[in-house]
Amino acid sequence: MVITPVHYIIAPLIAAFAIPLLTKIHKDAARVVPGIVLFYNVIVSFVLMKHIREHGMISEVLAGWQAPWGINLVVTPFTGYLASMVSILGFIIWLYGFRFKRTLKGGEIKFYEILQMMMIAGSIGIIITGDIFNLFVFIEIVGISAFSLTAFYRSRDGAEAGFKYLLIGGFASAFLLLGIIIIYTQTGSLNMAQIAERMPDVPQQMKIIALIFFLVALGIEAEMFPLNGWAPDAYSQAPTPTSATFAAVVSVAGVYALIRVVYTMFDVEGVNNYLMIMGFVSMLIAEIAAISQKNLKRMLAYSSMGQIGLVLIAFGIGSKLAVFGALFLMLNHGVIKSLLFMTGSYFIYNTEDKKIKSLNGIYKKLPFVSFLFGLGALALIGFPPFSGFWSKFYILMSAADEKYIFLIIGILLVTVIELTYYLRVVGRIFFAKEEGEPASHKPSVNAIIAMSSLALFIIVIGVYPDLIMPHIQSAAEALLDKSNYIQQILSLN
Amino acid sequence: MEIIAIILLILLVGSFLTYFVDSFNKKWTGTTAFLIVLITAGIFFTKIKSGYQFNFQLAGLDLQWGLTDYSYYFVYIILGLSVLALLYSIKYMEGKARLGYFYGSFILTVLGMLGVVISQDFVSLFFFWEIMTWASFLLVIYNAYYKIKTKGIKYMIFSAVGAYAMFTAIVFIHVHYDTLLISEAIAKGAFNFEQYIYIPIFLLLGFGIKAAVMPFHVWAPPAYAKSPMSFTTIFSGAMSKMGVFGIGLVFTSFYLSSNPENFFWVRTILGWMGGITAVMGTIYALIQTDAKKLLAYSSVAQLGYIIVGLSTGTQLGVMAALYLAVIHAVFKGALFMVAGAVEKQAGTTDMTQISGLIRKMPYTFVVALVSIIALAGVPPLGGFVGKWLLYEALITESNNYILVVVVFFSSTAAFMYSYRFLFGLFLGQEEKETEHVKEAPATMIIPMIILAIIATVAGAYPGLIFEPAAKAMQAIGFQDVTWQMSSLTNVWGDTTDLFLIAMLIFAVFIISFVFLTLKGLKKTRYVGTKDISTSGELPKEWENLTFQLDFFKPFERAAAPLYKMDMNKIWKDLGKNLEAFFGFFRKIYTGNGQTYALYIVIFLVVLLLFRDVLFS
Amino acid sequence: MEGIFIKILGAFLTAILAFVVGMLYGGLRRKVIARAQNRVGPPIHQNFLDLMKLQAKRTNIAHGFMGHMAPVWIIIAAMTVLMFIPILHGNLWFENLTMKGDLIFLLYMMVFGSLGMALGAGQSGNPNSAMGVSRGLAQLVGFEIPFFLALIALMIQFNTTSIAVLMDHQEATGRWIIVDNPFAFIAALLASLGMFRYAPFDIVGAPAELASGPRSEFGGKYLGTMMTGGAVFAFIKLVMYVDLFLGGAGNNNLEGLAGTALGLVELLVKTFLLYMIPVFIGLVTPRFRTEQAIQFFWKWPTFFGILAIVWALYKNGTIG
Amino acid sequence: MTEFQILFEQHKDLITIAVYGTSIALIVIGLYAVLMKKHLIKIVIGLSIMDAGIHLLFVAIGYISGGTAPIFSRGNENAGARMVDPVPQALVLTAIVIGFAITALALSLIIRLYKHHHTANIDQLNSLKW
Repeated sequence: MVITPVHYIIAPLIAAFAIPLLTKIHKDAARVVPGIVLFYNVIVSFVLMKHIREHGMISEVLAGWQAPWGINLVVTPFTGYLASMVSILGFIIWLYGFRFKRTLKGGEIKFYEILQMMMIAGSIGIIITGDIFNLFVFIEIVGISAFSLTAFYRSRDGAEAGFKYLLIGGFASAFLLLGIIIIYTQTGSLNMAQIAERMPDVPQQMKIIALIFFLVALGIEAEMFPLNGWAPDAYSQAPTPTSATFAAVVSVAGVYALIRVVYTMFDVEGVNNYLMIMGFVSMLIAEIAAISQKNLKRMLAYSSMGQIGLVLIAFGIGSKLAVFGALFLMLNHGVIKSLLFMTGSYFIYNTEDKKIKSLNGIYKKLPFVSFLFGLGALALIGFPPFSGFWSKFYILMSAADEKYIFLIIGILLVTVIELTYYLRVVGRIFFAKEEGEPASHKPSVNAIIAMSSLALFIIVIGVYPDLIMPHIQSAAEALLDKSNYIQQILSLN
Repeated sequence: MEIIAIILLILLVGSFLTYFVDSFNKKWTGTTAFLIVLITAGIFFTKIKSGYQFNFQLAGLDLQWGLTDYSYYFVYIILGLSVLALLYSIKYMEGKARLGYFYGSFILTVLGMLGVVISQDFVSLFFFWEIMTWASFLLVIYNAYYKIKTKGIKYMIFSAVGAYAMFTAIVFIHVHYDTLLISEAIAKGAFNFEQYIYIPIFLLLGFGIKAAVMPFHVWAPPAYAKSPMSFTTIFSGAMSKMGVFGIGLVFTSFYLSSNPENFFWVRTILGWMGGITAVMGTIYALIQTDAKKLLAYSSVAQLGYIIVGLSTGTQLGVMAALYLAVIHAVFKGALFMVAGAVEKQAGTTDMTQISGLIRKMPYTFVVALVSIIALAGVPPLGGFVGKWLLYEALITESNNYILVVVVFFSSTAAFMYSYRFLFGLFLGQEEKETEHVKEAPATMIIPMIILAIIATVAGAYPGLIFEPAAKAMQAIGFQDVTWQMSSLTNVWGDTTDLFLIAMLIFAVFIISFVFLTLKGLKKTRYVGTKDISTSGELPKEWENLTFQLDFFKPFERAAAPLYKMDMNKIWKDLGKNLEAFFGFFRKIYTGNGQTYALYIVIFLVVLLLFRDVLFS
Repeated sequence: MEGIFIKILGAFLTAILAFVVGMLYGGLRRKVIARAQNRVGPPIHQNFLDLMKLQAKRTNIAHGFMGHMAPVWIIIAAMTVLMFIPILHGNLWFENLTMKGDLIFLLYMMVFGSLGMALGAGQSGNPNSAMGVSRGLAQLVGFEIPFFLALIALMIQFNTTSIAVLMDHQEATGRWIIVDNPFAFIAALLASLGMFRYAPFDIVGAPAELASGPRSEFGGKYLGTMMTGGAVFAFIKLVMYVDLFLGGAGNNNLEGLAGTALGLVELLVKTFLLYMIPVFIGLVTPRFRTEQAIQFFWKWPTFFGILAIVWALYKNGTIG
Repeated sequence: MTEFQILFEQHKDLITIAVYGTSIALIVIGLYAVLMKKHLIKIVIGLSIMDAGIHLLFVAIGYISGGTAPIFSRGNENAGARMVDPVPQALVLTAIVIGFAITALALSLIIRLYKHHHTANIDQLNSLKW
């Protein structure tokens, strides 16, 4: 069987429908099948990445219609890189959550697993689709799964967070649709490559208005200030693997969509500055809000928003080095923030409330988990020898190349804020006097494997970044080479 | 594999190894750490000679590691002191919790420091600098149970600001001079204040914060005092010297590559910052009641001298700074070990609670005495040499007459806290509370004694330190550095013959010791410290004979204006205000979904209204 | 060989001279004070008698090792400083090690003794001693500042840090430094008041208040040794001032013993006159509290010290 | 031509304006409801109205006056020129389905919220903030 990009989407869809049936056969099917599917996605990623390294990019056409008319899935080094990252992280998150809440009833766990899988599949769909309307559809798939998962726990304020998310998400879909309408009226196409090709002929005002709708709609997905009011609530109320997925998968897809639209479809001046400024503002506000959080997951959520802000800054700078740094940071942030959510989840699990102040001395109870959390915190701040260092390094380096001195100073000052609250938590975990009884919930084996593999990645890449850098490099090149993208898609097949 | 990479790998693996040894057997953790660093030091000093270089590529960057005489000079401090501190640490840390954590971070810190000095490109420098910073942060908060929020974090925030300032400078060196190699940057004049002035300023900020220079010194005293003493030995002795290392590099290259007369203000500002640091450190040291805090402030003051020395940019001044760097590491290392020994044996270093330990801890006292004499700069011990060089450099070469008085004031006032330290811990009334105190174990005494011996020998033969220091200076661009084995000469030709002085003092000491002390010792009997005369009246049982509180109150009163300017409070207020400000901004997230929706619409409208401004 | 012999003999001569003169000056001071207070007063050689009495006493109890060491530190400091101070200019017998150490060394060496004694005093556990030390150290910080300023003024005016070279200079020009830089002299003189610890700066050992301050717990031989040390130090300080500001002594053209004798007479006259200044000031002034003393030294003497530096720079041609 | 078509041809501009105006009015009404109404159900209704407006707009844009249904059939191969653009209709169908799903989800969340908080006023649902 030849593996093609559509397997990314077909496999989870089939599985999603099959799981309710399979649970009738064996009650653990709901847990295992998503794992198999996600692992299959990992395999797909590797095969496709190998293929595009050898033969160049893939553009798969669905239902036999040719590129501009039909729906197509595109795997360039750029989208391939992101899709691989998302599927690998998705698999690891599944592994972590494999024995997640064994106390849950079978029906609930079934929905959880299906929604989780659909969210990851939808994110991959966002990344690999070459069609702007399919982008919309996939965003909605991710959205609906995400809303439901946010409200997954009846006992928490999940419904409230879910409703807010849904409300904001509704705006996002409305504006996205408006943007699509405008683009469609002006270019008569929904294919991104063709839109990009025809974009120069579009009247300037129309172009800008369409762009603004896209920026707002996708900015919501990419957690850009001031459109990110939903994010802290959703992150903090969702089940932890879902929070990790939000950080590692959904936000990546959101940023991808924004960047794809801005970089490939439009050719408007000033949008880079917009990204840079809004990225910086997002980062600043998010970190400022994070510093006095009392709830661990909420703090991590704000931190995620801050990191996404940094990614947007880097995309705003727009040089090759900056894009490289941004892609590297997206990877790092996915990995590290997943690790932090995973470890943080065990803290929360053992403290009954999600408050930071009840983490005092939890090191005694959960030494390994605490160790990993500390490692993740240091890595996220950007300390060497962890992977986070390199991404921040390249982003700042690229900012320096463009001589944005105040931007650099600003980013670094914000990093100081970030460092303050992370290290306060680390200090609490390791050094404050412990309270309460010994741990009742030790991490399970699968969770340890998942977390350790992330930690290992952080250290190995931190010490020897060359392992991953060529891939990111080619991804960055692929993103920036717009004409090649257009030409390839329109001429392929 | 390159030998230097192997060394760093040994330390890295050793760090984890120690961590895991701890989970098997707590007794061996300290020994393992000690052996690892000892082996590293052994390999380093035998296999790597100055001039060694190793080029490689990582992450698309050309990196270079290597050793010049200058960096080798600092390696002596780092590895030498680390080995001694770890030997000391074995017993000092015995019985404490989280040993694996402690030693693991300790070795990582050593790795970081070693990395900093072997880095010959800025990326590695920053890389290791950060490792050093966070590893030491973990050690700083090791003891700070309830004060994490204020004490430990303060260190980290300052360090991070410093490191990031440095980083900013580095990226701009890359942009403006298209190089990441330190040597190339120097050759291209990157450290000059002429062209891109923010580069050297940011670099100096980064290094200066690590060296606890004036307005940024507030992190140092609590950090030094709160860390475990075996680590503070390294922290104050070696790690603060990393700042000196950097400032020396930046400054000398700046002075030597340009006409110093044009940059009078640069040297003046830096010199005065060092001078004020020295004064502030000293006057705050002498009002402390905790011996550790006293030493911590004293470290700040001593680093001020070093900065003053570097700021002169003259041969004698830089020599003074380099010499002081070593001798400060030696005597302050010993003193922190003394404080640690007292803490370990007596349970506290609060001088209002313990006193009169001299008869219980005689060896520790001797070490303390020798180190304090060296610290006070009284001949014939090593400290005097540093003071001499510094004054002579300021008077004869740098013509900075008021600054020299400031430095002198600081160093005279240092007599006060020197005495306070000895008196507070070892002299004075023998209280009941300290009756159980015993001498520290041998593995703690030995490293202290080694350091005390070095401090003593350096007094008579400072040439032993001058030799590598001179080489180091030549490595950073000074030409024909002259030095003598045991005498000091300034540019006016005035000499001080240290060997002669030491011999004279030694001879007089022997004679008077034999004829006075030995006799006295034989013929007298010891009576307790309660048996004293108070103007003819015998003190009553209940009478308080301990004088430890407000020891220098008269001086405090006299120097009251100096105590008014409290940097600590200024920074604290700044922090508080910032957090309040942040708290205000946080309110943007009102929690009401409708408000968020409103934000979106408003944002959309604003974008639509200003679309012509934003996009084109 | 002969050189070494002369050196050793010279060292002994110096020591004896310093001892005798210092003790006699101490006696003189007592006499002068007594006369001023309309008493007969002790004989001038009273200090020798006191010393003999003390040396004859047997010490029975001790307060620990540092107590035993205290006189040793004082002797070390006194002997060392003495060896590095030129007594008579250009005289082989009194040359000692004068070319081998400079002013900064002397400055630091001079506090060696007091610090050592302070340690001994500290171990006794007597709060009065500790209080005396605390005051003494604080006062030290006070008067060292103007003194150091004066020294710097001399150093930069004559481009040397060596006391011997300064003497050479005064002989060569025939002009005393008091003329060349009067402000330095004033600053140093005011500082010397604190250095001698006579009134108004005698709070360190304030007899009625602190017993005798740091010395409270010493007696017998040790106290005697300390007295000797104190006397020698008084002589040292006087000689140093004479060397620095008053042209030193022994700048005559006579050869051999006559020259030495004349030089010694000159030295005695100059030091005596100088010594009478703090003594007389002490006669007519009450006692400063420590902080008052410190503030005093940081005001006018420091002002004169700075003036001295400005003057030196002006004379030197660096400014003006 | 039917009577209706004739009528349509006569008032083409009017009808175009009416359609576009209706769609924009729907969007604005929806926005108003979402932003100003406090009741959760009303907000969801507003969201639906806004969606409906957008869908209407989309369909209206794709419409060619007097066009035929976008179906190729035998003997009518050249119909492409007079066809209504099929893409917006297809898209709107999808979007309606999605909107339906979202509305359903929203309503179920509202039920949950009401059970939990005993209120449907959005101002009182801010236990998660800052």
